[in-house]
Amino acid sequence: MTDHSVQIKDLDLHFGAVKVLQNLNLDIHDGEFLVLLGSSGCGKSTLLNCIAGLLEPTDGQIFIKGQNVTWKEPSERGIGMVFQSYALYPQMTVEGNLSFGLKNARVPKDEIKRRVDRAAEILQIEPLLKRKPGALSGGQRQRVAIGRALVRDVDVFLFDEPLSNLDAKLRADLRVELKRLHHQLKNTMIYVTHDQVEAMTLANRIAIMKGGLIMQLDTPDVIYNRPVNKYVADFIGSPSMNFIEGTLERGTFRAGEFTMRMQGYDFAAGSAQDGPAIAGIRPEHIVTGELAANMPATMQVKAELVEPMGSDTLIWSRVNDEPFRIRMDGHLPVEEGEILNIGIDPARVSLFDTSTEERL
Amino acid sequence: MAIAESADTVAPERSAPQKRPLRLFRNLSSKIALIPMIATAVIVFMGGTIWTVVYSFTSSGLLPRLNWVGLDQYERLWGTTKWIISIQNLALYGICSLVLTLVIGFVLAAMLDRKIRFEDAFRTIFLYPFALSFIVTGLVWQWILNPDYGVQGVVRSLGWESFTFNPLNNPDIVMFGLLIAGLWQGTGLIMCIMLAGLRGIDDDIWKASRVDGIPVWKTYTRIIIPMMRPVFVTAIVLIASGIIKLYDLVVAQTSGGPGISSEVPAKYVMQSMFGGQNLGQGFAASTMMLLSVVIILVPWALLEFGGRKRG
Amino acid sequence: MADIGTLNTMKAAEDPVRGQLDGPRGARPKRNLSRRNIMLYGVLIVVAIYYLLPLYVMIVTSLKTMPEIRLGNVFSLPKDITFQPWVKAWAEACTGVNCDGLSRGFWNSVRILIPSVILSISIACVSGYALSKWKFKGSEVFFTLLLVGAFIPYQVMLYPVVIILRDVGTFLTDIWQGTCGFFTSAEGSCRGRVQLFGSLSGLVIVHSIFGMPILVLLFRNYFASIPEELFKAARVDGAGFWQILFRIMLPMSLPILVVAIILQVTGIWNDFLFGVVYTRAEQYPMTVQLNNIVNSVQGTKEYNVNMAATLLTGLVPLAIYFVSGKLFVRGIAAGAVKG
Amino acid sequence: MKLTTKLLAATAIVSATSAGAVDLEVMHWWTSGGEAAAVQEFATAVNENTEHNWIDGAIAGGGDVARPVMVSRIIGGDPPAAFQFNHGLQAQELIEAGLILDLTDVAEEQGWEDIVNPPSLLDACTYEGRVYCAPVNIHSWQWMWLSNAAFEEAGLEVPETWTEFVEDAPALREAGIVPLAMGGQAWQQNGSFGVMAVALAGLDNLLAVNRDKDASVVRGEAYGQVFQAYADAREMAEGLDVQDWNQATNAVITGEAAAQIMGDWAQGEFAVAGMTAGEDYSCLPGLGEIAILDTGGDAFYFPVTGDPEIEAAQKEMAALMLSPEVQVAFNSVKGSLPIRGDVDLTTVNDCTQKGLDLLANGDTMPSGNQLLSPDTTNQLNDLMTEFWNTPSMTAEDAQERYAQIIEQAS
Repeated sequence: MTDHSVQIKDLDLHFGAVKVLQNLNLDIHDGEFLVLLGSSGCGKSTLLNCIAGLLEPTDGQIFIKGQNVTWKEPSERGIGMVFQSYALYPQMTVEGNLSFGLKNARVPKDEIKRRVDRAAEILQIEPLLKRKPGALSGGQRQRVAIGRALVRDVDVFLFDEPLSNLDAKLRADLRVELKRLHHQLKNTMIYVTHDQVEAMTLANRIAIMKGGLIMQLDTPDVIYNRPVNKYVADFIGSPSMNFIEGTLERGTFRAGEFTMRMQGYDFAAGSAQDGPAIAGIRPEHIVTGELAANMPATMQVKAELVEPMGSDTLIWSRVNDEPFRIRMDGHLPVEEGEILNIGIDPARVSLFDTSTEERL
Repeated sequence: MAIAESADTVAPERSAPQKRPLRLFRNLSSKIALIPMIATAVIVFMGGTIWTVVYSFTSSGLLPRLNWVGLDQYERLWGTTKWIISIQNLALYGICSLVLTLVIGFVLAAMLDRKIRFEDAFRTIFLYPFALSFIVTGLVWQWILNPDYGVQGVVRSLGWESFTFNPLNNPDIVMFGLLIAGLWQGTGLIMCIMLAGLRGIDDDIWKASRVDGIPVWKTYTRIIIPMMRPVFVTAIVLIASGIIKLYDLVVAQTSGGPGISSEVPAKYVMQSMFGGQNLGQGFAASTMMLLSVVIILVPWALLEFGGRKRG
Repeated sequence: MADIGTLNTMKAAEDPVRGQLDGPRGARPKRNLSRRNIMLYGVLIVVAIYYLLPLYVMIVTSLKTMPEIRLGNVFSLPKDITFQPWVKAWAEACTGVNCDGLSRGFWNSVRILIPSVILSISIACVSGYALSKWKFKGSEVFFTLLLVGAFIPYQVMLYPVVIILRDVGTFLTDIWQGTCGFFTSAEGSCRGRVQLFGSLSGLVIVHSIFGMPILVLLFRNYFASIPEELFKAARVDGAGFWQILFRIMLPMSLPILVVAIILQVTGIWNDFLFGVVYTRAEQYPMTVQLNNIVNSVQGTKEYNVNMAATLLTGLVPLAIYFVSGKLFVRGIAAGAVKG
Repeated sequence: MKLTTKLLAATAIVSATSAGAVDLEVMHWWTSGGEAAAVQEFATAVNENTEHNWIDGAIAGGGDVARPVMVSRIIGGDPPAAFQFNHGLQAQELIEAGLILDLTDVAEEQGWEDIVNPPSLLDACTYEGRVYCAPVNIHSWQWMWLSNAAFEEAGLEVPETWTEFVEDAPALREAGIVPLAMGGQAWQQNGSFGVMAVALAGLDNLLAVNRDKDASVVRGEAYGQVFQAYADAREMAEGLDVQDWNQATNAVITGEAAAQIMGDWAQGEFAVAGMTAGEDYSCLPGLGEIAILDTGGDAFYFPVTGDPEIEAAQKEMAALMLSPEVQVAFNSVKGSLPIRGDVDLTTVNDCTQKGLDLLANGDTMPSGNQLLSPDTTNQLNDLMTEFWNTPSMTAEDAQERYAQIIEQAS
């Protein structure tokens, strides 16, 4: 059981008639970086608060390090938490913020000093120790907030959208630092975000949540390449996946004039079943130019809008009157109005059942 | 977050004009709009104050007249037992009222903030006395504290014959009789202000302190209260301005009695001006009151509003 | 919530095979009568009784007859309920020669209240806005001066304000008489005097003056908390001082307006001193009559009439409190607490 | 400019004078039952006998509440047509400042000099030979009111003098009766002292102190006895917690207390309670020790308005207030004595008759208001109420501080 850092069993949380979390099970390994990803209202922060003990579940159990902590106070659970709004104590210095909890727990003075110094060193906030949060920048504040979790010397860190109040550049920087921190500390980290880039880059595993349920829990790679349903497929990836509605007949996907033999596609059920289906094609998996003709499935689309982004170019077109996005190499010139030949590898496509939206 | 931020906003800078317009006309609308306020501040409050101070050096009786008598009025003022007692009473009442109003107001607000049932009902109950005037407050508490019909009488009629609670007729504790009524009237507003302040505190702070394992009371005293500094400033301004003006309640409840044991400075002023028809004496007493206000208030105001830098 | 918690623990106990992971599940069991709750509600209820006691005393006393008041204690319920004190307080009690109770003062109070509240809040709102968003050199000094004014006992300012009103009135009369001849040809139409002292307009001005310190403080703090970006954006769009105020700031000010209205209605409605000093007998507000009823003594005080009169006078502000108590807290949260 | 002036005109009252009947706003602090009924007599007289209207500006709470309002109105240039003051030194400054209407021509026309009795009342209205106020009644302080029932209950005869009363006090205590009723207000305590001073130290000593401001008399033996007696009175009054004078009177009416030192206005309370002088209660003018009454009272002043029509109406009103019918009607209701020696009150009880006799004999003295400035009175009020309420304060302390205040007084 030592491999299990945080376990959640049959967790339910209702606010009156509203079911925020439903029969949720989650098993987080020791040292794992788990990201809870979802749009707002999906219950990801609620779940995190339940793990932290800030919210009481209606039913179910929570274990941390094999101990049932369902009824324990947050401070007794062996967790540290970082908040979106930093939640620093504004009237105390950085040092005060870091040490306040420890002083309360009657940790010996030299031990406090050791831990504060270590956290400050790790986070490179030593020069800031005597300042108050009001005099810090957003990034510095967030480091202090992380430091406050760090000094607690706990096994599990909880992050509640820690980077969303920062600007893009800083967010990228801190993201890397967080990853480095995880490598260095090797603690279990549970991280809530709505930003898929953060999720993809940081996570060992991602749990995609919707409506209080976990849609898919897997490594970023699997989530990206083999989304279990249309929601996950749509949610992950930028620009988002193209969906073409059609039918699957004897291993061939048809949508209007477009046909695609699902050669090499790894069906979830083992083999193909006929019926209406949706094909999900990632814009970056579409092959253009001369190589397109070599692909098993091809079609022609008209470039309606071209968005050059430097490294790559995004092309907007239409397939069956639905918007269709293609991402191609930035140095290939494309004119608006140009007809493009594109090729698709069925092995990299995701097929979903039209009615259940589950992966086929 | 807004709480931590300084309220100071830098005056909007015009993009450097080629020819700087005359200083007086910059922000002209603002200056025009502030004329009523400036007129009030300068003509009424400052002018009235200066007028009062000037006439405190005269022997004005029923009408203000410029018969200079130097510091005579002040000498007499400080030689008068009633004035000394008034100041002592105000100090006693002021300290008790300030501390108790803040403490009770905050504790009640904190209790209402603990996600309790019937919050609306409790809040309305605590706030309604503020809708009533001091005259009414004084009257009803005089009635309740009446030794024959009120609390003392009722307790005695229940069989506890020796029970004594007669603050309004006991010079030693009469100020506490006033305090009971004053707190009843004033704590509700302060509670509302505190409650509003508590509601303005980021939920994450509470969560952070729970994760840190800080006990609730310590979270209040060490984190929440320091964060509510602006709230306390507003509250203290309100309470203190009420304390200095304490008059109606005393008149309605005790008329300064028994004897002169519940006299207060504002009443001394009124009594001198209109009872004794000695405006000069009243103005001298007013001047002393104003002086103490200025001594306390100006350094604070400069710090609060004048200073550029604030954490 | 608590019930579910206990239910769940029972379920877990009944069904131990449910999972290998036993122990606490669901919400922590809470008893409604936990020690903490007993303390909390106990204190709240005791305090609520202290706050309600005077209201209770006022109501029961106002419904008792005088003999009963003399016999019983202030807390006992009335034996024979009588509404005579209310009738007397409203329509019959004598204040001097006039024996029509509080009713004559009620409408005077309304006439004083409405323009005073409107004017004082308008001035304070504009001033607070100018002080927070359009600062200029010295504006803070004036503001500090104004705040000192909040600490001056009204009584001290009685005579200075009388003199100011008199002189301003005379000054305006001079202007009026000096200039009106240019504009009107009608003979004798310029004889009138502008009279501020002893008139309703004078009283309205006085209420505005003395309400100003606290109100300006509230509005200033409130407007300061409105994001600077909004203001800047409007400036960039070419909006001026008044446009920003009316189009952007005012529509956002409902909470603080509620607070200002409540404070002013209470203050002005309960005012006695200004009402009696700065108006004439025909315009005396209700509080003057209340004072006359309460302070006029003959024989034993008519406590029941006093209490009825007190309650009647307090009805208007009380009604406003009961109706808008919730908005009040919200408004204070918006305005008073951000410095 | 036009717009602004129009606005100003719209917001402020622009008063234009109109001819004919005048509204006369009269400010006073007579609001309790009997007082208000008495004022009603004035109002009726004005409304019926003249074409003018009486606008009542009653402000309860006594002179301290009403006076700032009146003075403010005068300073502010919007004076009432008439206002009530105690005659004496209170209005002197207003007269000096030329704010009060000169009534000399009315006084001469009506022959006030001949009819006002005692003449000192008119003197109090006269400043530098001109008459400025219309005295309307006489009130005197020097009375003690006793409850016959209380003495009966204690098995005692109703005393005839203060000295006897003091001897009876222990017996009253034993019977569970508070010997002396005293309200909690300063003016009652100082007023009672004044009564005891003239009764126990004599008129000469009192005048030496109050009129000549001779502090050595205060420090003297005669006054020392008064302070001692007052300290005894303090003990006699223990056990009754009331504020207003009429609550104290009520204690005498109910027999809870045996006696009260209070001016003749207290008699109105006995009358309202349906008690008969001589049977249910007794009265001792001059505490039974000395046959003298002071002649305080109320007067009306008429501010200068600059409007001849109002002025004429004011003078009409002044004359009316002193007319015999109005005097009788007013004073019968108010319970005070008329200022005219030539009228008879309709009903006169024992006590009122005693008072009238004293007046007729000329056993009068000037009232405190006529001798002491309000400022000094105010200081003495404070001192005496402090003395009364501070059991630890000795008679000697009070005596010395009293002397100091008299020394300062001018």
